[in-house]
This record gives sequence, C-alpha cells and structure tokens, in this order.
Amino acid sequence: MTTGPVLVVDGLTTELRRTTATILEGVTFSIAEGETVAVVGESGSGKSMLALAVMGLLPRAIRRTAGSIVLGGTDLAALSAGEVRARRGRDLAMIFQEPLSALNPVMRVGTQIVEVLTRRRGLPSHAARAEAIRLLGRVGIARPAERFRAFPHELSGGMRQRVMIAAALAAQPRLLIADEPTTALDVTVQAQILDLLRDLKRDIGLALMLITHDLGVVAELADRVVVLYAGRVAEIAPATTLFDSARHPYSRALLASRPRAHGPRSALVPIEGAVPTAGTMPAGCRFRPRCSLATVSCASPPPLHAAGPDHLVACWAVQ
Amino acid sequence: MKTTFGRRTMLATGAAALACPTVLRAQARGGDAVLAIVQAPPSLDAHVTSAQAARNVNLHLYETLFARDENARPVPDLAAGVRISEDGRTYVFPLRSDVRFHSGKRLEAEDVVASLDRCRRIGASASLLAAVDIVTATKRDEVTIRLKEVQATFLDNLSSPRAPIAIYPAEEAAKPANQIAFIGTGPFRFVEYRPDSHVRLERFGDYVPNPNARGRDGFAGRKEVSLNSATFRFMPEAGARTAALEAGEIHVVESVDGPTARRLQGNPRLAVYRALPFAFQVIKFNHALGPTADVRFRRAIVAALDMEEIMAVSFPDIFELDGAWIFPGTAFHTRDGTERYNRPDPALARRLLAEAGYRGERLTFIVDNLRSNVDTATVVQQRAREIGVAIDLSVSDWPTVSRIGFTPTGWHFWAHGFGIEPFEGPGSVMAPWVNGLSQQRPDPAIDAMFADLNRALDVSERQRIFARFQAHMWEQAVAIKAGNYGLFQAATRRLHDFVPYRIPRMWGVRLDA
Amino acid sequence: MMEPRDLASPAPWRRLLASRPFVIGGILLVVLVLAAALAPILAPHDPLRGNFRLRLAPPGPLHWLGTDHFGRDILSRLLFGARLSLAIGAATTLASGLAGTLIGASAGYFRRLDEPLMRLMDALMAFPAILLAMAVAATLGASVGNVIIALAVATTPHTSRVVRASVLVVRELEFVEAARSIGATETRILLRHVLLNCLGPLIVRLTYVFAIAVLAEAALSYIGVGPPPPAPSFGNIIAGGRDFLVTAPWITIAPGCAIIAIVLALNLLGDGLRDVLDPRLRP
Amino acid sequence: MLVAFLFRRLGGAAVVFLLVSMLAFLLVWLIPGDAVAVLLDAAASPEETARLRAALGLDRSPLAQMLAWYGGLARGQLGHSLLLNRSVAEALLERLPITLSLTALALAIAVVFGTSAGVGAALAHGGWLDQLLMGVALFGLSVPDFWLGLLFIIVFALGLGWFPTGGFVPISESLAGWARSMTLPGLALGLTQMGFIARMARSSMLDVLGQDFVRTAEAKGLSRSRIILAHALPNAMVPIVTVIGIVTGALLGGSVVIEQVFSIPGVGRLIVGAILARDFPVIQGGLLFLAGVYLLVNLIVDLLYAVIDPRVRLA
Repeated sequence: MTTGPVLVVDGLTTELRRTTATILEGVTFSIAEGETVAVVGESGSGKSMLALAVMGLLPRAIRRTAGSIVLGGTDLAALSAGEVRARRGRDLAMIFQEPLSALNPVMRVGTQIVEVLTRRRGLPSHAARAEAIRLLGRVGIARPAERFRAFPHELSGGMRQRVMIAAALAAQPRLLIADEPTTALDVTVQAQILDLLRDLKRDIGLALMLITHDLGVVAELADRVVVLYAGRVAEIAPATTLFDSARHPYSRALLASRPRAHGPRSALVPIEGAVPTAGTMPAGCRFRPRCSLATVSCASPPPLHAAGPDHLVACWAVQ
Repeated sequence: MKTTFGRRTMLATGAAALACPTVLRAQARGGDAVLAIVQAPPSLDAHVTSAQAARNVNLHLYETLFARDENARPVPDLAAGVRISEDGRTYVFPLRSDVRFHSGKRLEAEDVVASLDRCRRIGASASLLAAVDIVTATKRDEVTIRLKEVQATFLDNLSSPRAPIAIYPAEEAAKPANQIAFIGTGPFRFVEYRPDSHVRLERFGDYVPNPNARGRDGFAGRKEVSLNSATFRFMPEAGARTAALEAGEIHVVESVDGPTARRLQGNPRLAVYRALPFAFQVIKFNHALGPTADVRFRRAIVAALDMEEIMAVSFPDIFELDGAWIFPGTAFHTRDGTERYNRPDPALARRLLAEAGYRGERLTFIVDNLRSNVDTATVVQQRAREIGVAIDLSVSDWPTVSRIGFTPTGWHFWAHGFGIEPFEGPGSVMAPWVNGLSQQRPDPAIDAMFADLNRALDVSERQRIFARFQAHMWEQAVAIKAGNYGLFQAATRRLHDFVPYRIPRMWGVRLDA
Repeated sequence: MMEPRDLASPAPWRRLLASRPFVIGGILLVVLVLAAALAPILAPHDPLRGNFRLRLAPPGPLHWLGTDHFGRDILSRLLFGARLSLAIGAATTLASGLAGTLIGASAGYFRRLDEPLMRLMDALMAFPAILLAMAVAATLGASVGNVIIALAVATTPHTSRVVRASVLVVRELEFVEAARSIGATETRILLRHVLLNCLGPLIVRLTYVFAIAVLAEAALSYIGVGPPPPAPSFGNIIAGGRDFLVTAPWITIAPGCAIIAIVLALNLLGDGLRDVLDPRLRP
Repeated sequence: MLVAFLFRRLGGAAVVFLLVSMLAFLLVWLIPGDAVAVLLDAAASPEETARLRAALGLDRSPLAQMLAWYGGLARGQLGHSLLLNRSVAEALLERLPITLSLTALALAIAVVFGTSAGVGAALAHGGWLDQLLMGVALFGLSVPDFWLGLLFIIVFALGLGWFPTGGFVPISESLAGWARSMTLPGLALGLTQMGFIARMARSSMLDVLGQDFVRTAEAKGLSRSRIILAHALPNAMVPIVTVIGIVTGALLGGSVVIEQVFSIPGVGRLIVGAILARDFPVIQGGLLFLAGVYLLVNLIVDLLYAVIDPRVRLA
C-alpha cells in the first residue's frame, strides 16, 4: 500500500525563544504517499505544534532548533521563509479545528477558495470561479454556485469545514494536515466529514496527517499512528497494531481512557495527572511522574526502538 | 482727479478743484485695500449699534445730515446747511441736490424723514433725538425738524457718530432692525459681508464729494476715493494681524500693541502711526453696594493705585498720564481736581480704609474679556491686595458684564474704556453719570451740573460747569480715570495720505500698485 | 466569561507594578504632583505679583522661563498652575465618576430607566463639550467651580456608558443570580456585587477623564471661559501669550509643555491600568 | 431591513433632537444678557436699551419665544439671526463647507496616518518601530490641539512664513490658497486624533493577526501583502470604523477651538460668536445643526460597519 515517503520528519526539536525550554524534542516519523498518519496525544502533548512546525507556521515565540522536515525530497527546514511560503498551499495544505474562526468572516467563502486558485495555481479568475464551485460540489456542498457567495457565518459548522477542505484541496497539495478537523462539530456532522476525508484519500490518493485526540477518529481513518507525549514520540505503529497491542504505558493509558463501544463522550476515563508544560519537563522519561511502571532506568530518556515490524516505542520497560 | 467723469458730476468736480487744488495732480485711481480690524462690526445696520467696531465700516457706507469735522464740531454733510428759527425750535435743512443712494435713487426729503423716524423708534442713540417733536418733508429736498424745547446741543446730537443717524432710502428705513439692505449715500458701497471673515466695500461710482467742504475733514468734508475697494478683515489674533501685514496680505492694521509697533518701525516697507489720545480707561465704582458706597473707601483705592503701572501694563507704550475727563488740547480740557490724580500713597490708603470701616469682605471686580480691561482689573486687584482689600475678578463676555454692571448688585468695580464720549464732548462724558446710570446711585450734584450744561449757551459758562464736574469726580472719587490711551496703527508705505482718526478712513488715501 | 475579581487581592498590584507604562506614568505623575504641592516652596517668585518694568522678559537667570506682559514669572505661574490644573482634573474626575456611576448603573440595572437616561446622554454627547462648557460658563460666570461643572457634564455621558456596559455584562453573571437567590435586596446587589465588578473599567475610564479634563480646562481658559484671571491656569497663561506670539513666544510654549507632561503621565497610567484591570478595552 | 433600521434610528434621532433643542432653550434662558448689549456701548441709557430690545423681539416672554421658534421649526425655518442680517439657515449653510472641509481634512489625516502607523506598529510588534510609533501616538494624544495650532503659527506662519496665520480661502476661489489656509489647522486638529486611531488600529490589527483565519491564509501560502491587505486589514477596520465615529465627534468639538485659533469662519466660530453676542436664534439653530451632523455621522458609521462586516445586522 505504501510507495515512497511524502514527508520525512527527523529529529525535529523546537524551543521557546525566551526560556529555551523545549516543546518538541527529536520528533521523527514519516508519511508515505496516500497514507494517513494520525498524531495522537492529550492536549499539551505538542500535536498542534508539530503540525505548525511542518507547515512552517510556528508562532513567533517558538523556534526550531534541530531536525529536518523533508517534503518530496526537499528539506523545508533548510529553506528561507519565502521559499517555505511558496510551498505552502501547493505542496502541503492544512485545515483547522474551528472552521468558523479559521475562515475570514468578512470575505465570501468563494473568494477564499478562488484566491488560492488564482494566486497559487495561477488560474484566470473566470476559470478559478468555475473550479471553486466545482470544488465546493466535490466536498459535498449542495447548490455550490449559490453558496459560493455566502459569508462564513451564513453556513453551518459542517459546511464551513467542507469549505476549509475545498480551499485546502484547491492547490492540489501532496500532503494535507488536518488539525482536529471534527472536534468542533456535532457527532453526525463529524461522521460526514470523516467520510469526506476518506473519500478524498481514496479518490485523490492524498497523504493525510491527522492531528487528533479522538481515538475513534483514528480507528476510522488512520493507517499508522504516532503517539506524542510531552513533545516526544512515545510510540509509532500501524493503527491496527496499536489498538491491538500498544506497548508504551502512555498509549495503553490513552486506549484505556477510550469509551468502550460507542458510549457518550462523558464516559471518558481521564488519565491521572497532567501533561507537564514546557520548562517543567522532568528529566529522563517525561511520562515517568504519571507512569505506574516507572523504574530507576527511567531517569534517562528512553530511545525510540523497534518493538515489532513497523512498530517503534520509546520506553525502557518495553524490550 | 478722484471723482467720476460722469456728466452729472462735472459741476461738482469744478467745485472740488477750487476747494483743493492739490488734488489736480494726476492721481491714478485703483487699488484694493485690505484692512485688519480687531472686532467684527456687530451690525451693519448703523442705526441699531453704537459699537466702535461698527463705525469702522458703517461710516464708509452711510452719511448723516450733519457730521463731525476733524475737531469734532458739527458741520453740514448731506445737508447743504441749516436755518434755525428765532425761537430756536425749528431747524430747516435744505438737502444737497447732488446726492444719490447706492441703489441709484436720488436722496429726497422723505428718505430723511423715514430715517429719522426709524432712529427715534429703534435707534441705539434714540435719546439724541429725544427733543424732536416732529420731522416733516417741507419740500422735495428740504426737511424741517420741530423741537419740543430748545436744545443747545441739537446739532451735536444730530451729527453724533456714536450710533450714526444715518440716512437710508425710505423703503429700507421701513424695515425692522438688522433686516435691511445696506444702502447708503457714503463714498463706498456695500458688496459683501461674511460674518467672522470680512466686509467688502467698493468705491461708489456715482458719489459726489460734498462741494461745500474743503478737503478731508473728520467724518465730514470731501470724501474723495481713489481706491477701487476696501475690504475690512476681522482679525482678532494680534499675531495674525501683524504677520499678514508683514506678508503684504493686508495694507492697514487698525491696532498694534506696543512691542510689535516697536518692531514694525524697523521695517522700511511699513509706516507706524500713533493715534493718541484715542480713548481713556475708567474704573467705575458701584455706589449702591458695600464698601464702594463709601467715599473714603473709594479714595483709599485711588490712593492705592499707581496709574502708570495700570496704563503701562494695559496699553504698553501708547498711553499718557492725564487726570482730566476730556482730551488735552480741546476747549474743555482743565486741570481742576487732577491734583488727586496718580498720587500713590499706601499709608494714606490704609488709613482711609480703616476710617471707612472695611472689614475684609471680598469684593467683585467685573470685567469683560478684552485684554486691556482684564489687565487693568488685574493690576487693581494686585494693588488692592497690598493694602488689604480682597478683590475677586469676574471675567465674562460683554453682554453678561454689561447686564450686571447696570444693576445695583453683583459688582463693586468695573473697568472699561471711554472712547467716543470724550471725542463727542463734555455732555457725552457727563451723561453716563447722570441719574446714577454708571454708579448706580444718583448723584444730585452731577444731575444738576448736567442740566446746567444743557441750558448754558455760552461756551465759557459750559467750560466752568465741566471744570466743576471734573473736580467733583475726583473729589468724590465717583470713578477713576486711569489715563488716556491710544492706538498704534500700521500700514504699508504704499498707502499714501493715511491719517489716523476715530476710524481708519479709506477716503482721501491712495494705494500704489 | 468574565470572572468576578477582587480588587483587594495583591495580584493586580503586582501586575500593575510590572507594567512599564503604569510605572513610568506613575513616577512622572508623582513628580508633577510633588512639584505642584511644593509650589509655594519651589516657586522662585510670587505667581500673581508682576514687575511691569520687567514685562515680557525672555528666559534668563532671574526668570528661567521668562515673564509675561505683567512681568510675572512664568515658571512660578506654571508651578501654581499645575496645582489648579490637577485640582480641576481631580474634581472633574470625581464628579464624572459619581454622576456617571449613578446614571450608568441605574440605566444598566433598571431596564425602565435605560432608554430615557441613555437618550439624555446621547443628547449631551451630541453637543460639542466645549460649547456646552462655554454655555455653562456664560450662564454661571467663569469660575473654577463652574469649569468643573461644565467638564463633568461633558464627560459624564461617556463615563455612564462605560459603567452601563459593565453593569449589563455583570448583572447576568451567575454570582449575581446567586446573590439574588439568597434574598439580597436589589440595591445591595447593585452596590456590592455589580459595582464592585465594574470598578476596573471605571477606574480606567476615569484616568482618561482626568487627562481629558486637564486638556479641556486649558482649551476653556484659552477661549476665555476658564478660571478667571489672575489665576495661573495653564490655559490662562497660554491665552495671555496669544498677543505676543512673535515678541514673547515663551509665554505660549512653556505651559503647553507642562500640559503635555501631565496628560502624558495620566495616559500612561491609564494604559497600565487598562492592561491590568480591563482586558476588554484595548484602544 | 435597512428601511426599518433607518426608521428606527431616525426616531431615536428625533428624540435626541428634541432634547438638544430643549437644552439649547434652557441655556438661552439661563445665559444672562442679550444681543442688545453687543450693539450698544457702555453708556447706553435704559430707555435706549429697552427700545432696541423691543425692536429685536427680545421683550417677549421666553415661552412665547420658544413657541414661536418651534412654530418656525415646524415650517422648516430656523429663524432669523438677531445680528447677522440673514436667516439662521443661510448663516449655517455659508459656514458648512468651511467646517466640513476642515473636519474632513483632519479626519483624513487622522485616519490615513493613524491607520498606517497602527498597522505598521502591529506588524513590527515589539520592535523599535512599534515602540516609536506608539510613543508618538501617545504623545499626540497628550498634546492640546489648540496649543499645537499656536505652535504651528509661531513656527510655520510667523517664523518661516510658509502658511498664512489664519483665515479661509474657499476651494472655489483657489485650490492652492485653500490648501495653504487649511494645512496648519487640519494638521493641528488631525494629528492629535491620529494618536487615538493609531492605538486603536494597532490593537485591532494585533488582535486580527492572532486570529485563526490569518493562520489559514498563511497555510494557503498567500503572500504577506495579500494576507495583510485582503484578510487582516478589512477585519481590523471594523473597530477602527467605530472609533472614526467617536473621532468625528471629537473633531467637530475640536474645530470649535481651532477655528478660534486660526480665525476660520466656520460653524464653531459662528456658534461661539453667537454665544458671546447672545444671538439666540443662531445658538439654537447652530447647536441643533451640530447635533444633527453628529447623529448623521454616527448613522453613517453604523451603515459602514454593516458594509465592512457582513455579520453585523442592522437592527
């Protein structure tokens, strides 16, 4: 199923400019063409930071200090800001958690798609308009020509997310990063958006980096999973493997917190304790304070090592 | 020649040539003079205002039957002369036959009748015509005025420039106050009035200078105009006035302060004129209220003041110390009573205060927001403080101050200038103190002297009465005359033959291109 | 959702002291207030007493900032002028605060009063404040008290709107409901809970009112409806120099700089307070 | 919707109008003195004063005057000035272009420079340019406008002679003359308000730049200029436009003093003069007129608000 990797992230490290506290540390993973890789973890684990780092959109206060981000053979990290900008939208696109705030409220949704087509793909405005309406139809918006003229606040949440996806697809990217694309939506709408993403993946062969804390979404969509904890990769495994035999204590705890069957969300069992924040990271294994299996050896950081075929884990307790 | 070349005026031209041969020198007509005046005229309806700022403009537009000459004596202007009956109650005024209104209409007796009636009805100086019984047009160009009683000053009154008894066309004289078209017989005609900006006048082409007069003479005389237009710009900011003059935007400045005048004198393109005396500064007391009702207290204040300080601060470089209640050099000027003028003596002041029983009550000095008046009040307040008298300044605009100042409560001191009164003569200087108008308590001595003055036909008798009045003013400290002040006026040297007067006259002057 | 805040807690103070504009503005203001308070000691001359032989003297060793046309020392007049200016500003602030709170709170809390009160405030806002003040001064006469009345009338509408807006937000919060449910009277709720929580925006607004009052007092004095002479208010000093812009520009320039110093200090202080007390307002 | 909105707003404006006119009447009743005092010198006798007062219709009771005035208003007339020899409407209309051109120029200066400075500062957030621009803005807020005007006169008019010290030249007469006569007053008035707009623009822009849709635009790979001009600025304009309404009110008030400083014959000076001269019909009409302009500007701001932000409903 996998051919060559679209994205290879190797040893990616970021830190706060002011305190030099690390946020991401040595993050390494790859995404193959047509593959969907889910990045999971609690809030604060650095998932969104990872997505922004790949996009080259790190907030001003944070900088990348080490590592490479190779997209289609080019190291984005070695490019200038302008060159990265030139890649965004064309090679890689991103959709966000809150489709309302992620859309410009005072610009018609059609224009927000058209500007990608004219400015990134160089289409003449007439063709861009037709293409934008086609894209709106493609992402499942009824009466697309009419909705083209709508403002974001005139659309439902699900439709807004479809607009976001259409705008992201407009530049025909090789990699789409979806940051919690369904979190802000109703359950039924969530399912529709997931169906749409699955269709697109199938039809276009899109590589998808899915940022989520919802293991249900992972189960539905992901080929492989990267478990992130406190800015470090805890475990990487094919989705099926992870669900069947997660090895890292944190992955297990995450899975345990997942509601059995399809119960209501409130049934989530929280993991005890909280993700440490930047600057208060414990030495050694960062999960150590919350880990029931912690031993003396956990005082030094565990390396990522193979725990099976295509299965990597960073834990001293796993051999 | 400065008259039109119309056939109709040829006769007059000949007369003018006889009267002033110097005018025969070839003089180019033309020039648009721009004058900066400090205050805007409150009205261009001459009948209803006695403000100085209004005269600046209105006496270019309108004329009166009689007008004051350079020495403030009444001489015929629109009238060709006057015949007074034996009983002194009938005045017959033949009108000059060559006079036209700016509307083109000829001046006739009915216009004079209507205008005089309007002044008696709504005029700001209607009291000047109080003695008039009836005004009739006895011929097409002859007006007869019948008085109720003999009035020695009737021609003075008729020619007063204060709120001029201007002659309007009859149809304008029928209109309410401040709703007229500005049509007169003056050497300039009205073009445009932009409130807060300017009034623009143009030479009146059909104007015929008074053939009976010789040369420029006060508000009367031959008013020959060579300018094409005169624009009066209202410029309240002193700095702006001088800057505009120096930049050549304007040609005449009505008023310049001392330090600026000194600076302008160094400018070879400008001429600085002194009009001194122009007016005098008066500090009034309220005789109806509190300590100022006591003559000892008033004398204490007189003794506390250094008039030089008051005048030097209020009118820098353009004042003269003079205790007389009429201008020096005029027939009525006298030294009687002035031995009490400007004798600063704080010890005497304190003693008088004690005698008056002043107990430290706070007194009110009302003053309008004209700078020189505020300055006068400020110096008085300061000096009074030094002898232990507490004075609060109450500065408001003129309407408020004058409303309060003519009531018996709410004030103790009030300072402002007397401009036109000393120019007009002893009657006008005395009038404000008659019936206690200005001091708010009638003073029988003044009232009696004023009645005597009106009855006395002999000049030396009138001079004696005025000397008594002046001595009384100082002896009783009815009010304080601080000194005479003047105006610095400045003009470009391109303006020739300019002579400062009560108003900046734009007739008889020439502006080089 | 806005959290009920307790102003007595030390946290805001610590944050205020960490705010650069607050500290700079505060220090500047303290210096100016001290200069004003110590005017009788610091002033080299009597601010009211002039020597007419030394009129319009340029700045020099005897008169550091020169003299006016009475020969009065400008520096001394400025020091005493700062007292007057600060006193007028403080009194205006107090009056605007009291009236604004009363009107704003009534409008925000009692729905029936809202419309009429706010329309009245609209009408007052539609009058340019300076003309309103002129009219008041012309009516009541120029005096320090009347300047304060005029400025308070002119600044109250906006203050009342700030209070009303806060009251509208706070009155819907749960803790007000909670207070009502345990049987607190309306007045008590209004005073204790609502107003206490509107205090942040109000304090910020009033700091700016203070600054506005100092500026407006100068403008009123300049037009001639401020405190009557010889009071050395900044505007009076500037107005006194109006006729001497060329011959004695120092009369005009020095008081303007004094106004800027005071207003700048107040604006800085207001910025610091706003950052800490009222995160919603960010002009 | 728009019609209903306008209708409602006009209703509100009518109420405010009525209140303003009543306040104006209250003032006229309370202000001592009347126009007669301006026409007469200090030595006028009581009889002369009374006669002139009657001639100007000032001897009627305040109630009668008020009723007559409202009667005139109902017929669309603002009455006749006591002193200016023209109707109040004429007096106002001949001043209108002057005050409007002054406030419009000042507003343009304040908005253009204020917005640019604010946006520039936001883009340089935290840098020296940000600090400099905001320092200047704060300074601008703290300078009395009339004093700045005097300073300009001292330096640029009296000192360098580049501009006239005051007065007004209509555009119709000379464009260059108009520009010369309006530059200093426009700057004095505009620069002090510029600080206000710059601070607002900066915080509004910072707010917008931190919002998700800007990140979306970044993610689309749009150019920096496109993001700032097409995405951030239109959103940042929403609060700026609201401030413009407030600033216009302040400018109208400020123009009253600036017109005094520069001797500009505008509406402000007309009303100040009318107050000083007790020209009651002009005071009434002038205040009503200014209130009308203020309400109109606020109405325009509300409409503009809806144009810029489609989420705003005119209700």
